[in-house]
Amino acid sequence: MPKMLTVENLSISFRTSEGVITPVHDVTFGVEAGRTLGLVGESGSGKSISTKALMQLLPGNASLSGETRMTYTDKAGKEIALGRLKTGSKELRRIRGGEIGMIFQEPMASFSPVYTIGNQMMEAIMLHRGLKKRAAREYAIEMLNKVGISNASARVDQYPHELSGGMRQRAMIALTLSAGPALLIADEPTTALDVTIQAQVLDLMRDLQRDLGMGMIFITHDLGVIAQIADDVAVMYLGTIVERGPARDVIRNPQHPYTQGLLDAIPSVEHLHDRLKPVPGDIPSPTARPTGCPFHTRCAQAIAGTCDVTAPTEVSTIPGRAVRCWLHSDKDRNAA
Amino acid sequence: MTDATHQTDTTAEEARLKYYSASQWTLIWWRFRRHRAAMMAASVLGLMFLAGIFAEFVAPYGPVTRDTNYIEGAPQVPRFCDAGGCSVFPFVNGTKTERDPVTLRAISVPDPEVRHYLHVFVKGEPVKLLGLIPTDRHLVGLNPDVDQKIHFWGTDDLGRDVFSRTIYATRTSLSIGVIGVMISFVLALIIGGIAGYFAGVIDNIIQRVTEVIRVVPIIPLYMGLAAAMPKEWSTTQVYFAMTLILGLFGWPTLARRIRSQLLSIRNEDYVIAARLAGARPGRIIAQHMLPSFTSFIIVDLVISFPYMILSETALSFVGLGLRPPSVSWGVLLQQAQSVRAIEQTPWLFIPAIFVVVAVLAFTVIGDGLRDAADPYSEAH
Amino acid sequence: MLRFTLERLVGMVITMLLVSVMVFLIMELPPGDYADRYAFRKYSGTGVNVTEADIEAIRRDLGLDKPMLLRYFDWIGGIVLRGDFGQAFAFETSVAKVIGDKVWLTAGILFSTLLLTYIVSIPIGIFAAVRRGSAVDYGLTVFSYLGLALPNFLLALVMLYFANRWFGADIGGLFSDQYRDASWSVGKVWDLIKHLWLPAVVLAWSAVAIQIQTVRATMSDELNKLSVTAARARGVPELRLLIKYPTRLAINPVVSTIGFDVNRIFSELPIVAVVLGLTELGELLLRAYLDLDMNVAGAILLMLTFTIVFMNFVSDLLLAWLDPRIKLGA
Amino acid sequence: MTPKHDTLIEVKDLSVHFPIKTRKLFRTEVQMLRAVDGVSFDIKRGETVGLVGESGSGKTTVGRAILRAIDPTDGEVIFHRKNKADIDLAHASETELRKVRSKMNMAFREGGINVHNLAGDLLRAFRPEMSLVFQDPYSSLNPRMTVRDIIAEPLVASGKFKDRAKIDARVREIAARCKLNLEHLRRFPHAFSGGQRQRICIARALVSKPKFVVCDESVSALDVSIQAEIVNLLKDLQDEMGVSFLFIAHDLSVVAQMSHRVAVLYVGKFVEYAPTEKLFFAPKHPYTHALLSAIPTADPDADYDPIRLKGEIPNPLAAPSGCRFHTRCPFAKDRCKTEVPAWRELDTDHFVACHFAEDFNFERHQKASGSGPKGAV
Repeated sequence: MPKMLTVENLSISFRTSEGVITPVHDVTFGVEAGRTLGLVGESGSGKSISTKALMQLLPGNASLSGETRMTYTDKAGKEIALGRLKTGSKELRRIRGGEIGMIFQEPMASFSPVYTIGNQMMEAIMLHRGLKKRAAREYAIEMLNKVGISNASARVDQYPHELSGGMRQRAMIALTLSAGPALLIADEPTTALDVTIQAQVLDLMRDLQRDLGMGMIFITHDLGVIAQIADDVAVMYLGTIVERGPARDVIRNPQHPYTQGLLDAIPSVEHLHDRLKPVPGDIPSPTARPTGCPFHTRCAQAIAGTCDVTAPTEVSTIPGRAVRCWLHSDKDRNAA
Repeated sequence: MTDATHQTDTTAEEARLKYYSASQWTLIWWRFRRHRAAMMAASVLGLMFLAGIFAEFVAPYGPVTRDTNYIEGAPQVPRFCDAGGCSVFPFVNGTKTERDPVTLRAISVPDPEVRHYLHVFVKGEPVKLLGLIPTDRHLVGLNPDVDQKIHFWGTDDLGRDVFSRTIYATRTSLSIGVIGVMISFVLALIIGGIAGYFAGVIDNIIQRVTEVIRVVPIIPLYMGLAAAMPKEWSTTQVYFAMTLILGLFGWPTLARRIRSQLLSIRNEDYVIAARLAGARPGRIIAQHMLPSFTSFIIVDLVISFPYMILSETALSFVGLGLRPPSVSWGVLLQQAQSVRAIEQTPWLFIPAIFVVVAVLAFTVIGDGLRDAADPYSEAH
Repeated sequence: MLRFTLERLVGMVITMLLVSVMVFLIMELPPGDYADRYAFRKYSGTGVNVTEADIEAIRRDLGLDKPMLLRYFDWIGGIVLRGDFGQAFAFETSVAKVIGDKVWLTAGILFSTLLLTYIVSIPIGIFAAVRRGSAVDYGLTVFSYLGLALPNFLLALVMLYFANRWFGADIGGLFSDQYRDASWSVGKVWDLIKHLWLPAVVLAWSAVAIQIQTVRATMSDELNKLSVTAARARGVPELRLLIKYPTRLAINPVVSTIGFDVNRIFSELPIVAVVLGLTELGELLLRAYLDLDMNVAGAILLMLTFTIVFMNFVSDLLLAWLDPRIKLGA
Repeated sequence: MTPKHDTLIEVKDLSVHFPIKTRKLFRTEVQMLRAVDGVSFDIKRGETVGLVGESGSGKTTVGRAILRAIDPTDGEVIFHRKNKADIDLAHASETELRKVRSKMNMAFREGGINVHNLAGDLLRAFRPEMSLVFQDPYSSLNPRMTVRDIIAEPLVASGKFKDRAKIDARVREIAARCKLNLEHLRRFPHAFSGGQRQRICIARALVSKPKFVVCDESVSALDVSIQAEIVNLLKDLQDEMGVSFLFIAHDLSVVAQMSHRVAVLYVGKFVEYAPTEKLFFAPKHPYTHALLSAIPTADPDADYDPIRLKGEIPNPLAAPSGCRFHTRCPFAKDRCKTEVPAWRELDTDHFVACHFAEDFNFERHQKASGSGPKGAV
């Protein structure tokens, strides 16, 4: 499968009053057309920031490192260097929404409260599909129908606060997809929803992705959701991808101690009465990023003198998989 | 990791430990300290208050002492050099009276022949420091043997020293601000506290009343009350009446803030936790609610000062506030109401600089405090 | 919307009622009563010896011997039913005559000030928020401080001084000499407009300073909202995005404080009027206070306050129209 | 599995209604929001009862009503005291509670832990016996107090401990159990991360050796790796101190780990209440079944085939007639629309509110327990 998006060596720094912090560190991943990449990590792991960088949505005090390469192949097959697009350029506006769509965690907050759902949808449709007002409205209603919103022709004139949480997220999906993106970035789209509603929305997203043949980046902290929706997975810890590969393989056979720990810590309804196995220690604050491997402060298998000194590089032990851990790269360690 | 970072490790660790066990006020102070403009404003204001408190000592002359030899005289700037050479100590030239060749009015002109050196802690008019301690020493002045007075900022049409008058006015204006703010604070605390604590019907009624007072334009309201002061009242009575007027109607904004703070803090998780821990209402208020909002209330108090000061100045300026012979910034500025005054005796505007600087200082400090008042806003 | 409007309307009437009570109390505040002052004013210096009985007669004539509550109802009844504000003793005529067309002049000053305030402060506040932390933003902050700190009467004096230097002496007041006592004509209106800018600038000064900061603060908040990021992620062009999403919400606090702005303007009016020699209600109010002509003062205070209450009502309606969430939450 | 306990708390027909005022022109219309509508269950000594439900189901309200942080509209909350008259917390007046209080003080002084009884009401006397662990460890700690003072608050506030040394000893003891050291006690909350803060909250909740603690979504805001640690800590503390928990969460898998019995709440009413294993592996209510099927498991080979429920959770202000679940239930019949299903004991300890509970067989396969690490699937 051709990669529609490749991100290489992405590092993001923020200038703050307490100095420069680097919440994303040398991140590399790719998305294949028609497949879903799950980006999983706990709060503060930098998963959300990484995807915002793709569309130049970071605040003004953020900067990308010089080695960062982000290449996107658009619907026409043209390769575009995402980091190089000029702010305010037509090309960037076409990419935003028209090529890459984004859904956020809070469906209420991602709508403007003072315009109707229809108004905001029609804006996107007119921008990206070049339709006139009347046609755009028809299309908006069609999209609302498609995401399972009943009585769409009435809903289109409602304000976001008049819909329930689940409906709002459906409407957000309809809004994002109505611009016709080839790649969808979904940033914790189901976290704020109840389980039964989450099931509906996951269902919907999986179906739409398959029907439209979109590529998708699905950000979540829930490995359960990843297992159900992602084809590939990248596990992030403190701004670094520690392990990536096909979702099934990574979950079945995790190689990085953090991935193992994360999987072990998940409570399960299938196994009662087992004692849970937490990952020891606390997540370090982003301002006090540990030296060497970021996980060494909590890793039971950390090698003193190595893991706490030098950061491991990414190695591929099994074809199609990559892991960033000294336990899997003896040669490198000796060389270092 | 570089060597430099290794070296700073221990100090960074110490700093972190210090930060961990820093209380609210320490954190606020640390953050306020970083606000350079506010720190500067605080020192300026500190000086003003000191000058006001020790007005008798700082001012070379009394507020109504006249210098008939120097009427509407220009400011005398102490200098180190004149035609006759330079000196280590500052001095002013003497003055002599001449006739204006055009208008034939008697005017004072500098006499470069005479030098009067400045002295500190000079003997002068006997005064009572803080109204209690009798002394005849003043901060600066000319040798009492010299038959001339020094007027740093000139004199007015009666020959009264503008510098001295401004210092005394500073005391009056700032004290009206302080007392006015205190009165409205106490009222606001009681009224806002009742509204926020009892909520419901009482709250509704109080809200209505507050609303009514808030819609009346404040200066015309003050004017109405000030106009009602009997003409025969003494300056002291007028002074207290003024503070009372400013205080009695200054509370609505503060009361609203206190009420909304109370209402929002009342529903904070940690206050519910205290209630569930079995704390009595008194303890909840004293231990949990008050410490959480005192810093915000202090900010509100600081930023309500300028309104008091400006109101007093405005009222006195149009003749409805303090009346001569009292001196306040507004009273002093009454003499500078016309374009003519700006052209002929611009130094009469010096009190205006005090008004502007004081209001500016309070506002800047208020801003600095506001930024510092919630040291936990960045925490998560 | 109708329900909302009616509700606010009822609220407005109640507030006005309470305000009128308060104004009446202020009118009653000065020592002695109207009869005393009337007699003193009318006969002082005339050599006529006024006795207690004379004053008592005046008191009866004017109905001042009635209890306070009744007098309040007489007063407010006269205003509401007949537009009669009572007698202005200082001028030997009715209050309505004294006030006359000053109401319209005041309205002119008020609206030109409001217009100026919003035209200046909204765009600048938005600009400052977008360019947060820039030199321009910093400069505006300093300006805002000055706006708060420089009392309007001082500003008026300074402006008057410079205006005198640059435009000649004919700048204070509301009319040039040739129109002052002329009847209304196109020329007179134009003359008025030429004179209005100075008081408008002086009165708008502090309101602009405050509103810039308000707009800047809310705009900064709005710019960080997820809905703006989401719209940006949909490829909405930046300028359009700015106007459609954050700005629409950032002007809400401005709209909601229209009443306060009017309040501030009326508060400053009497003092600015003294300096600039404006002949409108503020100046009349001050003169009435100094003369203790409480009927005139009360009438003006009532008018000013009612205007503020009414503007609050207007701002409520505007806000409800701007923000669809408000109607539901009412 | 559930050991023989005697009952600590009995909740009978508990209802909490909130008046929702909508202002109409010239009048105020009051609608009753039936947040909790006739809920009955009991909690035994040393037992954890899990309470699950989606947003708007009223689970937080149940917890707070038992603690009398909210006053119940109707029903009884009985705190069983060994050897003493039971107290109905839902109805106890201030004076009644005060009467018991003096006796309680004595009992407390004599043996402390052995005072079985009493519970959360506004009355301070009962506070030490019950407590609450909040969801958000940031907002539930007063940022202006040191950790020592925060943990000591229940002891100090109740007025039973006057001796600072004794308070300190007790605070240190519970802090140590919650893995906080002496240095931590001197700090202010801003020095701590989410997981550490939650340990402080737990220490505060347990410092007075309560018999009953409500954990209201106490681990929901935490990251998975930290969440497991807190769950383990709570279990250990239960074993050591014999405290009973009401564990409220929307995450069923955490509830499954924590609880001996689990109750499922839907729009203010219980639909099912059963021992954990029965509830998770042989649920009898279609809603429970749907909820369970909707949990995505971290097993890529498990068939994830959630029951597709129609529509959205109803607004409690306009709760459906009859069985409240009928609008979304795949098995709903006409009877469900009109007739409120009875709350009945289908099987020992297995309660359900469904007309057709007997007809359903939702059995799920339970994976072998205790054998091998379950994480390495």
